[in-house]
Amino acid sequence: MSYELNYTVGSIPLDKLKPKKVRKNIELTLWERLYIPEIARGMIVTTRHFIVNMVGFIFPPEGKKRKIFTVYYPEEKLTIHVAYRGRPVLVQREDGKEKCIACGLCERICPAFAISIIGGERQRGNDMERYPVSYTLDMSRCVYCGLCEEVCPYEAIVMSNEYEGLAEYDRENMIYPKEKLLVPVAKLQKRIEYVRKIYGKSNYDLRNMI
Amino acid sequence: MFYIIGGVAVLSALIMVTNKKPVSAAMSLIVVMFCLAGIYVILDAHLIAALQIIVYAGAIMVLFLFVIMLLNIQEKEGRVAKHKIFFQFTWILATGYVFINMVKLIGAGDLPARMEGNIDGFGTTRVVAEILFTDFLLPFEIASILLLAAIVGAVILAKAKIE
Amino acid sequence: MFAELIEAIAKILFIFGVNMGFFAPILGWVERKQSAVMQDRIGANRADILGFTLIGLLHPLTDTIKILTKEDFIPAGANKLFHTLAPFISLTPALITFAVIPFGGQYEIFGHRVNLVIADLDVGILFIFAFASLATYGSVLAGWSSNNNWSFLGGLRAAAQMLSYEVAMGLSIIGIIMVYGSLKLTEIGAMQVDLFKWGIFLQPVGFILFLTCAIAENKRVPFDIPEAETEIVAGYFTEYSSMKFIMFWMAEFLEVVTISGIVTTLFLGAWHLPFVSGEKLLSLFGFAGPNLSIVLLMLTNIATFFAKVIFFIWLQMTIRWTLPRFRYDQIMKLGWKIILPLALINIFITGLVMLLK
Amino acid sequence: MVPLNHYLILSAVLFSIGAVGVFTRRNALIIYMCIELMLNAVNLTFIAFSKFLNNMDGHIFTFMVMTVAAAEAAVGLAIIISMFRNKETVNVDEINLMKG
Repeated sequence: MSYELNYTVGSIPLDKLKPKKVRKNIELTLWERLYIPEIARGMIVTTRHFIVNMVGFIFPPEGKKRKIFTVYYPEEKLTIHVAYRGRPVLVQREDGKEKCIACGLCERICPAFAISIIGGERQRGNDMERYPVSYTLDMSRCVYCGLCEEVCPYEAIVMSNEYEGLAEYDRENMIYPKEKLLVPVAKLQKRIEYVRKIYGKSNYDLRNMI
Repeated sequence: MFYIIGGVAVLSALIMVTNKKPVSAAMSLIVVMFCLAGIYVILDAHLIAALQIIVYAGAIMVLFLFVIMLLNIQEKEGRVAKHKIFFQFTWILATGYVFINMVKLIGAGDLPARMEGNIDGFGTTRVVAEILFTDFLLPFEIASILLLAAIVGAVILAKAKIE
Repeated sequence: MFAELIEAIAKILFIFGVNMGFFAPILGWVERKQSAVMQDRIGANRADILGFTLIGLLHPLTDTIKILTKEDFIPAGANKLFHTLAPFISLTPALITFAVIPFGGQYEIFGHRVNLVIADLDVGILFIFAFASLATYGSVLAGWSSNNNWSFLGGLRAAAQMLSYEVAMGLSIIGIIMVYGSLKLTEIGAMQVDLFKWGIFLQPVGFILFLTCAIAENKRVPFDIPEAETEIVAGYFTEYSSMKFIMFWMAEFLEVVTISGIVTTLFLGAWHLPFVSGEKLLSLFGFAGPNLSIVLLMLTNIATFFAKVIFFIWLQMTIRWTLPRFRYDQIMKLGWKIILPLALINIFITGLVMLLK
Repeated sequence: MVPLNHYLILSAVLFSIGAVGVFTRRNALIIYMCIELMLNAVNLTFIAFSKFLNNMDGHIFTFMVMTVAAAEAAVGLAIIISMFRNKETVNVDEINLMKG
């Protein structure tokens, strides 16, 4: 199963986009080499923005929002795209247990050595299953690369869209135990689907086959 | 006022001569230049005082500092050879002798008493310029040629690459 | 004698208060806010007292408190004396140069003659150049004494750049001196009564050259290679913190004000309003009696002067936020190969025109 | 009012200090600085005489001396730079060859 991303630039899809002509080895015309007129032109542009925004500050136009890109962060928040790699979290099954089987792949791949797992076994129905007795993620080391998510065969660890409250004054608080990492699967459904698409994981999700 | 400035000038000059670090020496020389500019102001030579700061403190000494920093001279002056110490001592004695004679001359010579009254606008730009561009026009032009020669010489000297 | 003393103290206090109390803190705010407005942003507006943010005007205050309570740090291996001295050397010229810039004409108030300049020197412009050249030492020494490679590079660049542009700046101003025939800034200001006697109309080339050189002397963008933060951290003041850092910062902003003052005095008609002469204003203020009308005229002139200064500050800020930084070789090329010959040609043509007149 | 001889003595002191520096120091840069100091001392004499004789010629001489000093500094520093390039030192004792 392949997945096609439909990128767009503005409203034009990528394949319809014509390459813009780039001037390489620029030879300036005499007018441009005088430099002063070009400086004046640049300053006219900035001054125009200045004046337009200045008027906008003093008499804010009604209805139409000003052309200002600043987001007042704590009050306003940007909608996070599903591709955003926030805090890595463990997926919690519907029955409240973790999906992780403590295979240790994420521990192995982690470039920052942030993950450490102690595995164990427990009863599930009639079968035994592996589970992490402890799963600690050192958030002071995590580099948000997303390799753990990519390597995980069971979709047990995914990158959430949380990006707040990760800074601490104490390093001890930044070591996250399993309980702190677990997030119900319902909340992560979008990301899991996205991960399936980009890594083609749906092919070998053993849990779904069984 | 004169004595304060003069004292500071002499002190800084001594620091300059005795200091090991070139940068400190340059900075004390700048202080000397400043003091001299102050003395020029006392002597009503405002234009020369301004030029003193612009040319000496502003241009020449910055050039010195630039060169000191560019070459980054960290090495300390090594010990002087024995025979050279003797030479140096002789030189200091000779200079002292000359200095004593100068002071004697200054004390003995009948120096002109201070002239009464000043010429109109003594030391102002206008008066200096009038004399410079009438009586001293030829030296002025020669000085400009000298400067040109110095520019060319400096460029050629500094541009020469090691073979 | 007593009246003169009071006058002198009042003038010094006025200039000092305007510079240190108004311009130095407010320019930090202006720079942040103006750049924000120019770039479709909002800019600093979070510092508040009881919920009043005053469009970010409290930020200079909070910045000052924050910087002053920081540790004053002298790096290991630094030359302590020069490291401490350098910010003072930087700040002093910026403060002193304003002494010779007239911010108003001469007035007879209550039988007392008021000359609105702190020191009416015969060598006014040369005085400015003398102290502008001293500002070089501040940055060079700061760079050298910090015992840091970035600082050192910044100091070297500052020395080379400021030395080069001093020459060009001196030559670019000669034209205007020739036209007005005086070095005295009060005389030059008094001569620009008529709009068409303003320096900018008599010496347009000199104006552009001088403004360029002055900005280069001040080491601001596009000539900020001594402190290019993308290349050498912060250049010559990398190793500075606390009070000393704020002194470099203040020196830069005060120099912006000083440059605006000089340009206003030399090229933009000093304290004169265009089209409205002093006599006309005086007759306009006639209702207030002979003495008060002169006071009103004086205040108008001071306001005019500072309005022009503020315009030039705005212009310099606009330049600073519009242009990208020059490369080192480009700066040297511009200084020696373009501005210097242009200034010489300007002098030559000025002399020719004056001779033929 | 300060009499003329005090100016002259100050000038003599500075000149002597400069001379001692030229003779004893071996860093070429400092020797140049000492020469500048001597020139300055002479300038002071010129200006002092100019003031006391009420004659502006001293100013002109000072002007010329400054020109010469500037020229000398430019050429001298260029020489020092090329010297340093070739011999890696600015110690005048170690530069004892007329060529190279």
